[in-house]
Amino acid sequence: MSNQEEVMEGSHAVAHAIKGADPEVIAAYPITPQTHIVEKLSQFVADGELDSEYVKVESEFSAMSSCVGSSATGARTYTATSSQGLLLMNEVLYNASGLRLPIVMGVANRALGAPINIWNDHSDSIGVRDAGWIQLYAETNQEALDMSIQAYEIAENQDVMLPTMVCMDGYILTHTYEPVSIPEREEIQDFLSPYEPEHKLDPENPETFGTVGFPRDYTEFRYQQFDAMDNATDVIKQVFDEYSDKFGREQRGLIEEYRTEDADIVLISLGSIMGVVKETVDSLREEGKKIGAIKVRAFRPSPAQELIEAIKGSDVIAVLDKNVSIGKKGALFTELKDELYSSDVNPLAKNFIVGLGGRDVPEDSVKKIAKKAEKAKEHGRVKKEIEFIDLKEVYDND
Amino acid sequence: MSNQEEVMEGSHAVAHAIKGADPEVIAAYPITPQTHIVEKLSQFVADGELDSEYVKVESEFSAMSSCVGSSATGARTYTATSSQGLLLMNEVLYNASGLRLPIVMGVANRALGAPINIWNDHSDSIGVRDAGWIQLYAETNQEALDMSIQAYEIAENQDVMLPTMVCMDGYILTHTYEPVSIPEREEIQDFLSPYEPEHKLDPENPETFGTVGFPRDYTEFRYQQFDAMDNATDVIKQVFDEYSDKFGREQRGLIEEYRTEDADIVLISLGSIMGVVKETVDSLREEGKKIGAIKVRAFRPSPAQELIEAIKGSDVIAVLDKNVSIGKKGALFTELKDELYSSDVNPLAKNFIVGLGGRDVPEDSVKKIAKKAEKAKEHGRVKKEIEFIDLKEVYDND
Amino acid sequence: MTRLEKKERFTSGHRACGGCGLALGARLAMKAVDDNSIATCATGCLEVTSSPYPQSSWKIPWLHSLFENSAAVAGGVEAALRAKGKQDINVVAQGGDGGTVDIGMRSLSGMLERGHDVAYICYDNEAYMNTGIQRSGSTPMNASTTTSPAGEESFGNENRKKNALKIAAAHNIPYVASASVAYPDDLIEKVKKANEINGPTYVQIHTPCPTGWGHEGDITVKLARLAVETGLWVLYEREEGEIKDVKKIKDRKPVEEYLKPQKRFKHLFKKEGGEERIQEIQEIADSNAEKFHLDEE
Amino acid sequence: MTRLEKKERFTSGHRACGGCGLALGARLAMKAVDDNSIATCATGCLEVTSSPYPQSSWKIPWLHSLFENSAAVAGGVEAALRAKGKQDINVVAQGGDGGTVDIGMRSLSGMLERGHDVAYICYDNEAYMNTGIQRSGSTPMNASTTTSPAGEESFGNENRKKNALKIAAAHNIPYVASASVAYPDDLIEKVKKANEINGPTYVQIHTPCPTGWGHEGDITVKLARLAVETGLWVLYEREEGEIKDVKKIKDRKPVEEYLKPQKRFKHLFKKEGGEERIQEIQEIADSNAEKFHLDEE
Amino acid sequence: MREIRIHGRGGQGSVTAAELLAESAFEDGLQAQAFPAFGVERRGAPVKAFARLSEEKIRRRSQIYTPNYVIIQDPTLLGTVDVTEGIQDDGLMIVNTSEDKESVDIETQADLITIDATEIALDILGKPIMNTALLGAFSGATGEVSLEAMQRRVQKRFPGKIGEKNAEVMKKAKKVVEE
Amino acid sequence: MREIRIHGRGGQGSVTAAELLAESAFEDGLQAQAFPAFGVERRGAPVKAFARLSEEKIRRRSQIYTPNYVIIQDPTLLGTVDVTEGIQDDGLMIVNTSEDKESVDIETQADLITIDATEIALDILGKPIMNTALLGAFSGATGEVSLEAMQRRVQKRFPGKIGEKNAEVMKKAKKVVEE
Amino acid sequence: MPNFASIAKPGTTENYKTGSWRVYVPVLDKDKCIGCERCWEFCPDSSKIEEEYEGDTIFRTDLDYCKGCGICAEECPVDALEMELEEK
Amino acid sequence: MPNFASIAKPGTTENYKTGSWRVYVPVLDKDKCIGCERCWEFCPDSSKIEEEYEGDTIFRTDLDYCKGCGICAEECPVDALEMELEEK
Ligand SMILES: Cc1ncc(C[n+]2csc(CCOP(=O)(O)OP(=O)(O)O)c2C)c(N)n1
Ligand SMILES: Cc1ncc(C[n+]2csc(CCOP(=O)(O)OP(=O)(O)O)c2C)c(N)n1
Ligand code: SF4
Ligand code: SF4
Ligand code: SF4
Ligand code: SF4
Ligand code: SF4
Ligand code: SF4
Ligand SMILES: [Mg+2]
Ligand SMILES: [Mg+2]
Repeated sequence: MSNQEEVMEGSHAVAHAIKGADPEVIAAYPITPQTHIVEKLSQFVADGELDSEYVKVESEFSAMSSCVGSSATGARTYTATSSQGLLLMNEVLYNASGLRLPIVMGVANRALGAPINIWNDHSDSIGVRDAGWIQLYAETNQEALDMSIQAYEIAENQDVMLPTMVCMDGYILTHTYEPVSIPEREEIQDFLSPYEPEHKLDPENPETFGTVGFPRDYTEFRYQQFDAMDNATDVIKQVFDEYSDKFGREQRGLIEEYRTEDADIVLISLGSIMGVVKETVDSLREEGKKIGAIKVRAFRPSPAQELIEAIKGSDVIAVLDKNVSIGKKGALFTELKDELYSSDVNPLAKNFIVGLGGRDVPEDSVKKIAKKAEKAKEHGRVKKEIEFIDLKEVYDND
Repeated sequence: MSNQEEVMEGSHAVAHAIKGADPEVIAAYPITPQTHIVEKLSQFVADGELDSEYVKVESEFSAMSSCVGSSATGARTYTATSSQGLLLMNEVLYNASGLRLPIVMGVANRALGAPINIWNDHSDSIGVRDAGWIQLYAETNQEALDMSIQAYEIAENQDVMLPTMVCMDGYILTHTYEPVSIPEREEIQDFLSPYEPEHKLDPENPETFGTVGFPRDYTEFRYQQFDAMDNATDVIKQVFDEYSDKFGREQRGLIEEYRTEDADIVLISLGSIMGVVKETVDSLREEGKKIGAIKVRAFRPSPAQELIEAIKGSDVIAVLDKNVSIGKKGALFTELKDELYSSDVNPLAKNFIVGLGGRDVPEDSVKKIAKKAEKAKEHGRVKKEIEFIDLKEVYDND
Repeated sequence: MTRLEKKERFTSGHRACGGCGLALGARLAMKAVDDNSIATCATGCLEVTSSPYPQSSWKIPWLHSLFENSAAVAGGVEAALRAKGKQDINVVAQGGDGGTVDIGMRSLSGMLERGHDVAYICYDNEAYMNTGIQRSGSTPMNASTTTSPAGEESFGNENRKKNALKIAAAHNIPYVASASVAYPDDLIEKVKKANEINGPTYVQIHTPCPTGWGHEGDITVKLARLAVETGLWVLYEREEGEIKDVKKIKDRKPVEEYLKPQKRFKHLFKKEGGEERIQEIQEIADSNAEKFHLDEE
Repeated sequence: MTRLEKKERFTSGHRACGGCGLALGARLAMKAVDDNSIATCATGCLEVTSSPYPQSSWKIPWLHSLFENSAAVAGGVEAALRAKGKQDINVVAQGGDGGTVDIGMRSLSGMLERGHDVAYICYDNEAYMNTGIQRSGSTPMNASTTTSPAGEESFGNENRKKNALKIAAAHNIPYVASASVAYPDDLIEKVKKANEINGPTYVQIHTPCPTGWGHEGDITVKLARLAVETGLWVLYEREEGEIKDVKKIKDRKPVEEYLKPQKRFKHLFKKEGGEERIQEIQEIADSNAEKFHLDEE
Repeated sequence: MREIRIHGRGGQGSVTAAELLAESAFEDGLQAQAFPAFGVERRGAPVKAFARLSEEKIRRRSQIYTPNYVIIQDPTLLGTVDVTEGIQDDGLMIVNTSEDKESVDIETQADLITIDATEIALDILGKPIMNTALLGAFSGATGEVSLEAMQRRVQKRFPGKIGEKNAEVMKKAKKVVEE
Repeated sequence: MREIRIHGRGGQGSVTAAELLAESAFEDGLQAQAFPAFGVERRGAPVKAFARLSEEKIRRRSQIYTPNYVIIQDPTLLGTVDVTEGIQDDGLMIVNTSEDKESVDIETQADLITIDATEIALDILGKPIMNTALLGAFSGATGEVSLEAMQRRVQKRFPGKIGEKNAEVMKKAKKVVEE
Repeated sequence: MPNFASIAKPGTTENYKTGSWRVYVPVLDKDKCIGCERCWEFCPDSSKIEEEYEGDTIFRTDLDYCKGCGICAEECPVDALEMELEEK
Repeated sequence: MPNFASIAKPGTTENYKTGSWRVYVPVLDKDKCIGCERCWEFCPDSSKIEEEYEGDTIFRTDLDYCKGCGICAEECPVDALEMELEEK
C-alpha cells in the first residue's frame, strides 16, 4: 500500500499500522470509541493476517496488567482504550512506567463520567499526564497511524524505555473515513529497530522485577524516569524526522507551527481540532488578520522550548483546551503559562474550554475565540482569563 | 475533650474527629499508612462508640463505589485511603464528583509505585487533581482533624456539593504523636449543619441518577461543577473562620502566610513539610535574611488570588513540590506560575522536588533551597528552574 | 385472567432496539420489585437506552455509577438504608453479563461475600452489546463476536460460557436462580424470591439480543425458549446450596434449531469443520441434561 | 532419606517474621517449580519481605506489579511466552489471601476463565497481614482483626471464610487443591501437579502467621496441622471438577485446640457468649467433616 | 467543498453510504471524508451520516450544519426529523419515495428530486436496502461522483453477488434520475 | 529541644516507649512529639523510635539525626546497629545490660549509663519487656520527664494489673539509676 | 438546567415516542384475539393496551411506542396479529 | 544506580544476615539427632545445614540466617533441639 492512499476509518488505519509493527501480544478490552481498533485487530488475528497473542481480558485493569507481564517478558505489546477504561487502568499506568516498560497504547479520547458521555474530549489522557507516559496527539488519521508506528521506535529506545500513548480524538478521528497512506508491513519492520530489552523475565538470567524502593533509592528512580523523559524529547524529534524522510511525511518536531511567522494572535491546541483551527486561520488571514496556530504533537515530554520559540513575537495567545481541571483551568493553558512565565516571551494569554463531551467546535466558535483574542489585544489586557465557549443559556459567561 | 489537648497519633486524631462528625456509612479498605484511621474507626464501631455502618469492602474501587451508593441515598459518608488505593479509585472519583456527592475522604499521602514505596509524598492526591474534588492539605495533626470536620460543612453546602479530600502526610502525620485538641461530639454536631440533600435515592420521590449526558448538555454540567468549585472558595473561608472562632483556632484562608511581610524570598509548599520550612525561616530570619513562607491549605479550588497577594513584593519564590509530573515539573510550581504570569507580581521562581517516596527533608535541605533562592536573587535570574534536592551520587544535578 | 402486575416500572420510550430481550427482561423484573425499592445499574445497553438525560424509563429510584461497580454501589445503598433504619426498602443491583461476570466480578464477589441484603440481576445477552458485540466471559463457545470473529483461522469464541451461577453459588449465598424472558411467570417469581430473601441473591436472566446475535427481532422470545428447550440454558434455583426446581424438558430439541437463526453461529453451518463445532455445542447441552436431569421421561 | 529437593529458590535473608508460615509456604512451593519458571507476585508480606531493593530472595525470574493483578500479569507473561514459542516455561502466579480472594478476584476469575496455562498459588494467612492484620474475605468467622476487632458489641469477623477453592472450581478449571505448610510433601506434590497440568490451576496453601494470629512462632507448623486435624482446613484436590484425595482425619480434634493458642480468638474464651461462637466454629468443622467425609473410621 | 448529509434509520446502511461516497469520490480524484453522527442510536432509530468532498485536502472535522446535499433514505422520517435543517438554498435534496416531488411534504428553497429507491432495491436485491440506489441517484443528479467509482467500491466492499447486484442497483437508479 | 532515639527490636515496644515518653512530658507541661522509624520491619528486626521534647510548640517533623538521648532496649543490638550515630557529645546513652558501663562495647563522647532493665522487668512483670524500665531509668537519669506522669500514662494505657506493675517497674528503675 | 447532577424524573422517556422507529406494524384481528395477554407480556416496549371489544378483553397496540419488532405477532397463540409494512 | 527499573539480582537477600534478629537459638544435641530432616523441611528461613557427625547425617543451624523462631525444636521428633536465650 505504500504511499498509495486509501480512504479508511481512523481506527482501521491505526489497526493496519499496528499490524505492521507486529506486536507479539495484544491485550485489550472494548470501550467506545476505541472498539473498532481492537475489533479490526481481532479480525486480523482470526484471519491469520497477524500472528499476535490476543488476550481478551475481562477489564482494562487486566488489559494493562497483562501488558505489563508481556512487556516484562520481552514481548512487543499493544493495547488501546478510552475514557473510563483509561481511568480504570490508572494504577497500572504508573506501574508500567515505573517498571520502564515500552508498552504502546492507543487512546481514543473520550470524555469522562458522570454524567456518562461517549463523545470526544481530552480529559481522559490529560487526566493521567503525571503517570510517566509519553503522550502524542494526532490531528489526522494519517498522523494517528504514523504515530502508532513511531511510538514503538521512541518507547523502545534504550535511552527512553517509557510507555507511550498515541492519542486520537474519539469518533472525530476513529470513526471518520479519510484518505491515508499505510506503509507496507516490510517497510514498517524495516523502520522499527527490533525490540531487545536489556532486562526481561528470563529463566536464563533470573532477575527480580518490581522490588520495594526505599526512601534511600526512590527519588533516584523517579529522577531517572524524569531524565529518560528528557531524553525522549530528542528521540522523538529524531524518530519523527527519520520517519518523515522515509515515508515522505512532513511531521517533524514536538509541535507544528501554522502561519505563525508574523502572527499577532496565535491559537494553540492539540488533536483533531487543529483542522478547523487552521481553516479559521486561513479565512482570517484572508480578512487580513495576522493570525497563526500551533499544534502540540507531544504533550509529554512537554514541548516547552519549542512552544516559547514559536510564540515569540505574538501579542495574544489563545489556548483551546478540550479538558478542564475543575478548580483550576485547562491543562495545556496552565502548563504553557508556566513556561511563558520564565521566558522573555510574554503575550497576553486566554484559555478557552471547548469541545467537552463532544460539543462540536465549528469554525464559528473558533472565530469567536479569535475575536476575543483580538479584543484582548486591543485592550492590551485579558479581562476574563478562562471561558467556556458556546455555553448554553444562563450559563453563557460572555 | 474540648480544648483540652492530648498527645495522640494523627490517625487517631482524625478518627476521633470523624466519630464526632458521625457519618452514617464508612466504607474503606486498608492501605499503609491510612490503616490506623480505619482501624480506630472499626474499634469505635466494635465498641459501640460510633453507630456507623462500616462496610469492609474488598477493594478501594468498591470502597468509593459504596460511598457513591451511600451518599446518593442521602447518608453522610466517609472513607480514607492512600497511594495505590487512591489510584485504584480514580474512575470512581470522577464519578462521585460528577454526581455531586459530598463524600469526605481522608488521604494519608504516600508515594506511588513502581517501585512500590509506602512512604510519604504527594504524587497520589496531586495525581487526581483533575477529578473534581476539593483538596485540603494539613500541616499538623490538629489541622488534619479540624479539616476532617470542616470538610463536611464545606462539601455538603448546597452551593458546593462536591466531594472533599483531606490530605495528610503519611507517617509524618498519621503515625506521629503530638498534642491535639479534639472537640466534643456535641460541639462537632453543633458546628455541622445536618446533611439534607435536595436529591437522593428515595422511593417517595423516585429520581434517576447518573443519566447519559449528551453533547447537548455535558459542557453545562461540567461548567456547573466548575462554578461550584468557585463557590467553594468562599465557603471554605467562611467555614474556616467559623470553626476558628468557635474552637479557638487560627486556621483561616486557603493559604497561610508566615513572616512574608517584607520577605524577599518566599518558600511555598503544602503539608507537614511546612513545619521545618517555618523553622528554617525563623533561623534564617535570625541570620538577618528577609525570608518568609506560604502554606497552601487548599489546592482545589486553586488559591490563585490569595497566593498572588501574598507573594507580592518578593524577589524570589521557591516552590517545594513533593510530587513531579514526569516530563514536566512539580504541580504546585506549574500551577502557581500560571497565576503569576497573568498577574503583575513577578518574582523569580524556582522549583524544588523534595521528599519523594519518604526522602527526609531536614532543615539542612530547606536551607540549601533557601540558599539557591538567594543565589537566584543575587544573579537576578534562575539558572536551573527545576531541581531534585538531595539527589545521590551521579544524579546530583547541582 | 390477567396474571402479571400491570404497573410498569420500566416504561416505554426507552431506546433499546426493537425486539430487545434485555428491555423485556428489565420490564418483567421490574414487575417483581415493588415501589419501595432502589435499583442500581451498570453501564451497558440497559443503562444507555433507559436514561438519556433529561429522560428516564425508571419509575423506582435508580442509580447508574459505572460499568464495574453495580454490586458495590448497591452495597453502599443498602448500608445507608440500614444506617437509616429503612431495611424495608429493597435493593436491586443490575448489570449486563459483561458488567457482571467479567469487569464486575470483584465487586459482585465482594458484595455476595459480605452478605449485603441485595438482589443482583444479571441480564445475560452473552456479549458486550452496548459497545458493539464484543466477546464477554458469558459468550458461548464458537459464537462469532467482533473481538472473537469467525475467520480463516477461527471459529469464533474459544472458551466455554463462564458459569456465573455456579460462581455466585460458591459464595454460599442463600439463593441463586436462572431465568429466561421466555418464561415471564417463572422470571418474576424468581426475582420476587430473590428480593424477599434476606441476604445476597443472584438471578441471571437469559435475554436474546437481535442486534448482537443477528436474528430478527420477532423471534427474541422464541430463541430464549429454544435455549431452554435445547438444554443450553437450564432454568433452576439453588436454595442454600441445593439445586431445586429444575425446569424439565419434554422433547429436548437439537441445538441446531437454536443456532441456525443466529448470525453469530452462521459460520458453523458454512465453514468446514463447523459440524464438529455444532457437535461440541450439542455435547454441552447433553452434559447439562445429564447434570440437571433435564429430560422428562 | 532426603526427600525434598535441596535447592532453595526462595532464599534466606528475607525479612519475614520469625516463624512465618507464609515464608515457609513459599519456600516449599518453590521446591515444586523448576528453574525453567517465571513467577509473579501480588503485593503483600511475601513481596515486601522478599524484594527489598537491591536485594531479592527469588532465584527464578520474578515480577511484582501490583496488589490486585498477579493473575492478569501472569496471563500476560504466559501470552508472551506463547508468542515466543516458549510454552515449556512454567508460569506461577502468587498472591496472599487478600490479593487473591478479595481485591484480586476479578483478575483471577478472568485468568481462569480464559484458560491461561498458569498455576495460581494463594498463600492464605487469613487476613491482610502486610498492612497490619485487617480482615479479608478469607478471615475465619469470629476472628478478631484490626478492622473486625472484638469489642463491646463485636465478636470479631462476622462473615464465614470465603470459599475461594470452590469459587475457583466453579470456573471449570482442570485442577484445584488445598494444601498446608504442615504437610510439605503433599504441598509440593500439589504445586507440581498444578504446574504440570495444562491450563489454569489453583492451589491455596494454609499458612499460619504468628504476628497476625497472635501465636508464638514455634507453633506455626503445629497450628497448621491442628487446622487440618480439627477439620477446619480440609486437604483435598479437585480434578476436572471431581473431589479427590481428601486427607482423612483419624481422631478429629475439637476446634478449641486450634483456637486456644491464638490471640485472634482470645475473646471467645473470655467474653460472655464466646462459647456459642466456639460452637459455631465447631459446627463449621463438623459440616466440613460431613461434606468431605473427613472422619476416618 | 461540498457537504452531504444522509438521513436514515439504524440498520439501513446510511453510514456505509457515506463511506462509499467518500471512497468513490477519492477514486475520482477528489479529497473526501465520511463520518456518522456519533450517537447511541439503536436499530430503527433515526440516524444521520455525513460526507465532505473537495478538491483540496479536507481539514475541517466539525459537524455539518449547512449541507449542499441531503439524502433521505426513508420517507417515514419526514414526519419525525427536520431533514431540511441547514440545507443550502442552492442545494439539492434527494428523497426516497414512491411519490412525486410535488406531493412530498418538504418545504425548502433547495432543489428536490424523488426516486423510488425502495422499488429498485426490492426489484434487484429483493430487500429494502436502499442506500446504494440513493448513491446511484446522487451520482446521476449531481455528477459529483462517477458511477464507475461507486460500482468499484461497492464491489470491493461486498465481493461476489451482493456487490454486483448493488452495482446494478446504482446504475439503475442513476438512469432513473437522469431520465 | 531535646531529641531522643530508642533502639529495640520489633515486638519490644520501642514505639510505645516513645509515645509514653511524649505523653508524659506533655503532662509535665512540655511540648512533645513521638514517631516510629517508618519502616517495613518485622518482629525481631532492629527498629527505632523517636521523641522530641521542647518548651515550645514542635513544628519540626523531619527525622532525628543528632539525638540528645539514646536508649538501647536490647544489648544484642550493639553488634548490629550503629547506636551511637549522631549522638551529641554532651548527650546521654542509656543501655539495658547486665554489665557495667565500662564493659559495654560502645565508643562515644556522650555520657553512658547502664541498667539491667531485663532483670527488673523479669522480676516484676515476669516477662522480658523492658521498655517501661528504661523509661523509669530515663526519668531518673535525665529528669526530663517526671516519674509520676509516666506512671499515670502507663496506667492509662494499660488499665489494671499490667499498668500497675509497669508503674512499679518504672519506679524501681528510676531508683536504681538514681542510686 | 433543571439540576446540577444530571438527575432525571421517573418514567419520562414516555415523552419520546419510539413509534416513529417502526417500519412494520402489528395489525390485530380483533375477532381472533382471545385477550390472553401474551402479546402484552412479551412486548419489550410495553406497547399493548387492554381494551374492551364487543364485551371481550383484547389487547391493541400502543402506536406511540410500538417499534414493530414483531414479537407479539410471533407469540400470539391464535395468530391474531399480523406484521405489515406501515404506511405513514 | 545499577539499573533504571529497580531490578534486583536473584537470591541476594542472602547478603542480609537475619541471624541478628534472633533472641533464642536452637541448640542441637548431636547425639540425639537422627538426621530426619524435619527441622530443615519446616524452617521458614532455610537455616539448617546438613552435616556429617560421627558418620551420621545431622542438621545443624545456620546461624547467619536463623531467626530463632523455634519451629525446628517444636517439630523435631526426638527432641534433639532446645531453644535457649542466646548470649551474643
Ligand atoms: C471501565 C469501562 N470499560 C469499558 C466500558 C465500555 N462499556 C460500556 S458498556 C460495555 C459493554 C456492556 O456489556 P454488558 O455488561 O454485557 O451489557 P450489555 O450492553 O451487553 O447489555 C462496555 C464494554 C466502560 N463503560 N467502562
Ligand atoms: C490497591 C491497593 N490497595 C491496598 C494496598 C495495600 N496493601 C498492600 S499488601 C495488603 C494486604 C495483603 O494481604 P494479603 O493479600 O492477604 O497478603 P499478606 O500480606 O497477608 O500475606 C494491602 C491491603 C495496595 N498495595 N494496593
Ligand atoms: S444491542 Fe441488543 S441488548 Fe442492546 S438494545 Fe439492542 S437488542 Fe437490546
Ligand atoms: S506478618 Fe505474618 S505473614 Fe507477614 S511476615 Fe510476619 S508472620 Fe509472615
Ligand atoms: S396474544 Fe394474541 S390473543 Fe393474546 S391478547 Fe395478544 S393478540 Fe390477543
Ligand atoms: S411489535 Fe413489538 S413493540 Fe410492537 S407491540 Fe408487538 S411486541 Fe410490542
Ligand atoms: S528434626 Fe531433629 S532429629 Fe530430625 S534432623 Fe532435625 S534435629 Fe535432627
Ligand atoms: S529456630 Fe526457626 S529459623 Fe532457626 S533454624 Fe529453627 S526453624 Fe529455622
Ligand atoms: Mg451483554
Ligand atoms: Mg493474607
